[in-house]
Amino acid sequence: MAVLVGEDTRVIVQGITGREGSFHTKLMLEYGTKIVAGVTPGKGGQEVHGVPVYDTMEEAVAEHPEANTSIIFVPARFASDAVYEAIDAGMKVVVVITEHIPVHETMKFVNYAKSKGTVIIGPNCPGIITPGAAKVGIMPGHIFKPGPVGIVSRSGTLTYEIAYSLTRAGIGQSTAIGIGGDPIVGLTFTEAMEYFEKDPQTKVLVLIGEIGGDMEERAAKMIEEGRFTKPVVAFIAGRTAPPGKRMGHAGAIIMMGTGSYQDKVKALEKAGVRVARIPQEIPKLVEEVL
Amino acid sequence: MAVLVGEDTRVIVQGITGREGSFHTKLMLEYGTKIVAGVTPGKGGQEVHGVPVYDTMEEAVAEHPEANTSIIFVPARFASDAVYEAIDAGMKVVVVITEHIPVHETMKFVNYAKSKGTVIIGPNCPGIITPGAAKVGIMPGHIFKPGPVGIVSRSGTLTYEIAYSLTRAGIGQSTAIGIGGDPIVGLTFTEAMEYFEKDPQTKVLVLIGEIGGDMEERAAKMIEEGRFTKPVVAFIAGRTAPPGKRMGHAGAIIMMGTGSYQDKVKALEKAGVRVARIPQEIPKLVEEVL
Amino acid sequence: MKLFEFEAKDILRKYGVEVPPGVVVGKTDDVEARIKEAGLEPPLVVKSQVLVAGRGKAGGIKLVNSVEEAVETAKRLFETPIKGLKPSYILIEKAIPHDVELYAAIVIDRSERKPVVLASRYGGMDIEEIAREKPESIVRQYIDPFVGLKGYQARLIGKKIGLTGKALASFAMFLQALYRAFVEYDAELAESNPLALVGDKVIPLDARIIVDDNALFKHPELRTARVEESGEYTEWEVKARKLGLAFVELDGDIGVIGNGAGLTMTTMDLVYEFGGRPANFLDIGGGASAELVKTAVGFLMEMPKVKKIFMNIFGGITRCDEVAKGIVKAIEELGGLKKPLVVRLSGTNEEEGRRILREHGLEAYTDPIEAVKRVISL
Amino acid sequence: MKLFEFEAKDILRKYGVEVPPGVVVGKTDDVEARIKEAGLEPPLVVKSQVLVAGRGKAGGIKLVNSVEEAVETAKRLFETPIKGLKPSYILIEKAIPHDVELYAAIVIDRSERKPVVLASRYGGMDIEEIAREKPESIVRQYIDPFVGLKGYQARLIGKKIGLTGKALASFAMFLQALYRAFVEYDAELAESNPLALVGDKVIPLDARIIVDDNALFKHPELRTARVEESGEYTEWEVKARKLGLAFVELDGDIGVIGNGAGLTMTTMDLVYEFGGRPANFLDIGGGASAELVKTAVGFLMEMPKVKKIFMNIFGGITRCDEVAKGIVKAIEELGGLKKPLVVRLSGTNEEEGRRILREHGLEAYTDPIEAVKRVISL
Repeated sequence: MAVLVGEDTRVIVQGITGREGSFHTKLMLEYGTKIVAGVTPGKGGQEVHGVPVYDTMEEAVAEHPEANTSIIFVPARFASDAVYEAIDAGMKVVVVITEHIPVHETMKFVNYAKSKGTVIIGPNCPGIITPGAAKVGIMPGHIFKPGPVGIVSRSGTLTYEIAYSLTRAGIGQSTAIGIGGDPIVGLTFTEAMEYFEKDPQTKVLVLIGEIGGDMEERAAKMIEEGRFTKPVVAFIAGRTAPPGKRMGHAGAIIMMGTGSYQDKVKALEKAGVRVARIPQEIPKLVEEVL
Repeated sequence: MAVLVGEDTRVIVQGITGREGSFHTKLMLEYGTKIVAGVTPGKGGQEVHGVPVYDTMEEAVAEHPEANTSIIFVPARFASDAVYEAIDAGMKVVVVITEHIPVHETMKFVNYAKSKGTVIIGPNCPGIITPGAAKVGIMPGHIFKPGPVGIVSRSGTLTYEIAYSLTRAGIGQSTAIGIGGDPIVGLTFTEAMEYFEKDPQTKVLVLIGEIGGDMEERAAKMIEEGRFTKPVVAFIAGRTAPPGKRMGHAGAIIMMGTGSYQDKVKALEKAGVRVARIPQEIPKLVEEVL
Repeated sequence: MKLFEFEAKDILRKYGVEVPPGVVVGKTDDVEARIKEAGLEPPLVVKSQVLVAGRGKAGGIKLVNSVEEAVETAKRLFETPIKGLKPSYILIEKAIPHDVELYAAIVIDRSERKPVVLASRYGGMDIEEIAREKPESIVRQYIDPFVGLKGYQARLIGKKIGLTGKALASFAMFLQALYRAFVEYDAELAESNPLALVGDKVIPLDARIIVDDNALFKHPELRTARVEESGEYTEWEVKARKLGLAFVELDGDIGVIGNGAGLTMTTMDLVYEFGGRPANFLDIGGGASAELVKTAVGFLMEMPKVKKIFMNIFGGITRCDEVAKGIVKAIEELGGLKKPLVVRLSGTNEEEGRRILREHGLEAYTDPIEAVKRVISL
Repeated sequence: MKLFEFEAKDILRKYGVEVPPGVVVGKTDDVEARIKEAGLEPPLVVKSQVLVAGRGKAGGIKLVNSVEEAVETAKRLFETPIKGLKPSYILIEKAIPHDVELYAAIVIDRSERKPVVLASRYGGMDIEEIAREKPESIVRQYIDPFVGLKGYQARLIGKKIGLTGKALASFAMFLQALYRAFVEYDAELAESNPLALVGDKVIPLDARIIVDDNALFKHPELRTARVEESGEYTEWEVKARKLGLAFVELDGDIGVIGNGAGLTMTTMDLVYEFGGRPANFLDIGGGASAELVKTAVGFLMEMPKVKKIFMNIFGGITRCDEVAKGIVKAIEELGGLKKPLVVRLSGTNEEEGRRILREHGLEAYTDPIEAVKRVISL
């Protein structure tokens, strides 16, 4: 068992002929992910690492009706269009790697996806991995191993950092989801937590947050209200970031009086979550609750 | 029993303070329709024929939570806004009397209503009446009487003509719905027929069509496929109208090779429907199948 | 309201579509100077700007090989009526050599209640002909009106009509511009036929946009004297439109007035059924004022081909007393009944309406069959 | 990107909003002539055009009673730094007497993933203050992004903040214009505070629009030299933005480079945790090229306050070999390491990255804790 992707995942790579799309198709295949097709408009008929390429999702799905998941490496200006195409082609999970998508566009396709029952992961995210079963993303596969810890994270590289420290400590992961660093994302902490709550393999959840927004506070509320019942360990990036400054393209910014490090830690601790001061403390905290 | 409106109908009149809104509120009240509130922005606090007026639907519904139906007499430029307000306020049935609403606006609010589970009747329609129970429209009430005949019609005045001829022949009606004459309407023939199919009171359906569009052909198909099982009698207006000319504001026009009188009659007769040559033949045809 | 070809092309050009270089000339223009000003080199196409279908077959489009020939042809076309009326404008365009003629249109689908894109590899003929001769060639794509036409859908449509590579990209961009015109101009129809495939790109050789009359208030720039210029309406239809009447001229002699398109059409049907010939369709619509009724009655009284008038009213939102008042006003203004008038009144405020008419010596019928028989017998 | 007050007001004016009559002056303008040209009569408000919050309290807004006083005040404000930087523009507006100051804003709600309209009867203060002091006064209305802000919603919001009659209608129209600006300019925030109630109508005394940087390509007219003029960034932040670097200046001495905002912030946190002080935040983002890495390293090497550099990379879409190549390029271009550089490399193509660095005499760390301790000890 796992969350959202697993043994049954069959992937279409949108933007497969691009530099990143092609490179990560290779890495995903090496990891064992079942990629059934790729799509790049105008490049239909080619192959990329043995994966057949189609011009449109409609054609790809017609030839590979078992496809249920797509991953998008399309440049920002065309990425939203690719998301609608994936949703309309009936994908259940769409992972949007692309960064710099205008937030109004994301807001719209996320609402559209919800109305169609599609789960969007991202944009501007590393993707999702169920170690040993399927990697639908750009994370280095070798730093993960199967096990009982679910990870949900707003930060890509911090996910790697923490997953790697867990793996080195001998603690494996059920599924790790990088939800993306943009102001609007398709899958929020609390939505991801609903999946982890139901997953029997997941025994502990590691929540990796950042300053800005109120997703961590909402996660804390969910735990406090008993809607998430498994032990949670957290790390929040940005303890020393100055307020009012935008940290990075992604827009980690403390605005409108909410989203400070202190608020988030306070809310999480009140809900019984143990919050690590540095990422390297996570394995120890996880061991204590496993 | 009846279709869409009946004893349980509680009406809010949007645009109640206008000339038509106020006049027809009076006639609906006289008919016995239970009107619980009216809405006109900026006129909250007044009364119209004893009906309390509110500035917004939200306020009207807060004071009258039993309201489930609205009827709109708002001028064309503001009518779409009123429709969204009615849908968002949770109305189950919204009757749009207003004519001259731009068709792109209608197309959008009809799709929006569908996503929210609201039934729109109209626009540019006479409304709906369940004789003896509720009149939510502008039809003269005295020409109807309760009975076994359902009426669904694209034309307002033809509905009156035919209902009146039925009533004079001693044949009453279950519910009469004027679906409106615009190119896009909220409730189509086939959708209305689904309600009539389920209504035990309705024994026969009178279908009043017009040239243009393909709603009559779709109704014929529904009957032929056995999805509507009650006897149907029809009249189609425009037998002698020249093709390619737009007959009236509403746009009864034969376009794109579909929607001619002959096509419609042929499709209906093929499905076993008896088609009257003039409206005055309808009572006789109904008697034959009752 | 139908836009002229040149107006539709101007809109598409504004949205980034490459259209054939051309110039629009009026009757009094120096056509030669205008052609030279515009830098147009022969061969040229001279196109009568009328709003009726089948313009090409009726001789309204001519290919010419010199500027002089273009000038002559324009002069001739200005004097050539197409289905009854002469053009006010002529469009002279560079002829675009091409191999393939595509078809592309966006209309509102009444059943799905969504925009639908129609496209075919086989343009040049009208859509009915395509539908008849190559029904499998018509690609249909429904569009969510809130989401709009997505790029991927435009490409999918292009692919399905056999385009690839750059031609496909050009077609997809064209469709998106056409969709934009469809939305921003509240169009009932936005169409290009033929849409030429010229090497790697598509160029609309013709373009049609029909704007929803109910949305004209959003587009004040479109309110022109088009009604007279269009070639779409007869002289009396033009007059009626200026008076705000929903009027269609027919070839009989019995003037028909009804309220509601359905009832008015049925009134025509009844006239035919009992052996008469309607001179027109005139729908006073819902909730007509006495003023509008007066205008309608007065209009038919003045129209020479109308020998007698049949007015068939079933009141709903229309009130019979208002109708009666309008009839009385018309009679008073005209100084008496110029032509026989038979009125049928039923519905809202019927009694009051009858009373008003009776006071002025007119007896209204209740039964439309009796009324129609009466008018035919007159 | 934050727009200047006068730019935001220009947009609202374009959408039909009445804004106070005013004129924007630059440093070299003849202020008196410009005021007279614009026909502005005292009393006037002279407003420093900087993009930092709390401009009023910092002395950037002055009410004056004569044109001379306005000229003097403008001169003085051009020389008055607000939170560190002097304005490039000054807006001089007619003072608008008013009794009530409202608050209205549209932002994107991260949790609902929809636009939300915020409004309050108690404008003038910042939204945090309103939230603290009159939390019940803030009205929130979520908007379906496909449907947009409907007129009825705008009226409902106005009603809930206590408006009625014509004032309510004026407010509703203002909100719809603000929403249009929010959508058409891809705004993260569109706000007016205070929004004055003047008799029966609302007039925005201030206006703020923040455009999504990711959507700037849609608005080429907004690509100005704003970065330097804004007063929002330090000298080195301006330089960094021109180089395309996501950089924030801090007050320590250890240069920090990371990939991804989360890891880079965590790297800062680690530096603090082990007793150091970061000089900056510099995120090379995902999939950085060797060229970008070279630029980033070179940039910190040149920045005087940076005494040593800590680079913390965990490769994913970013490849360690590209990073290593970039570091090597920077060293080569600078003719050797000017400042101590500690590199931590993990993840995609880690071994290849290490090999490249080793060839150039640099040993990369695997453990970030060891690396941070090392850099602090240098």
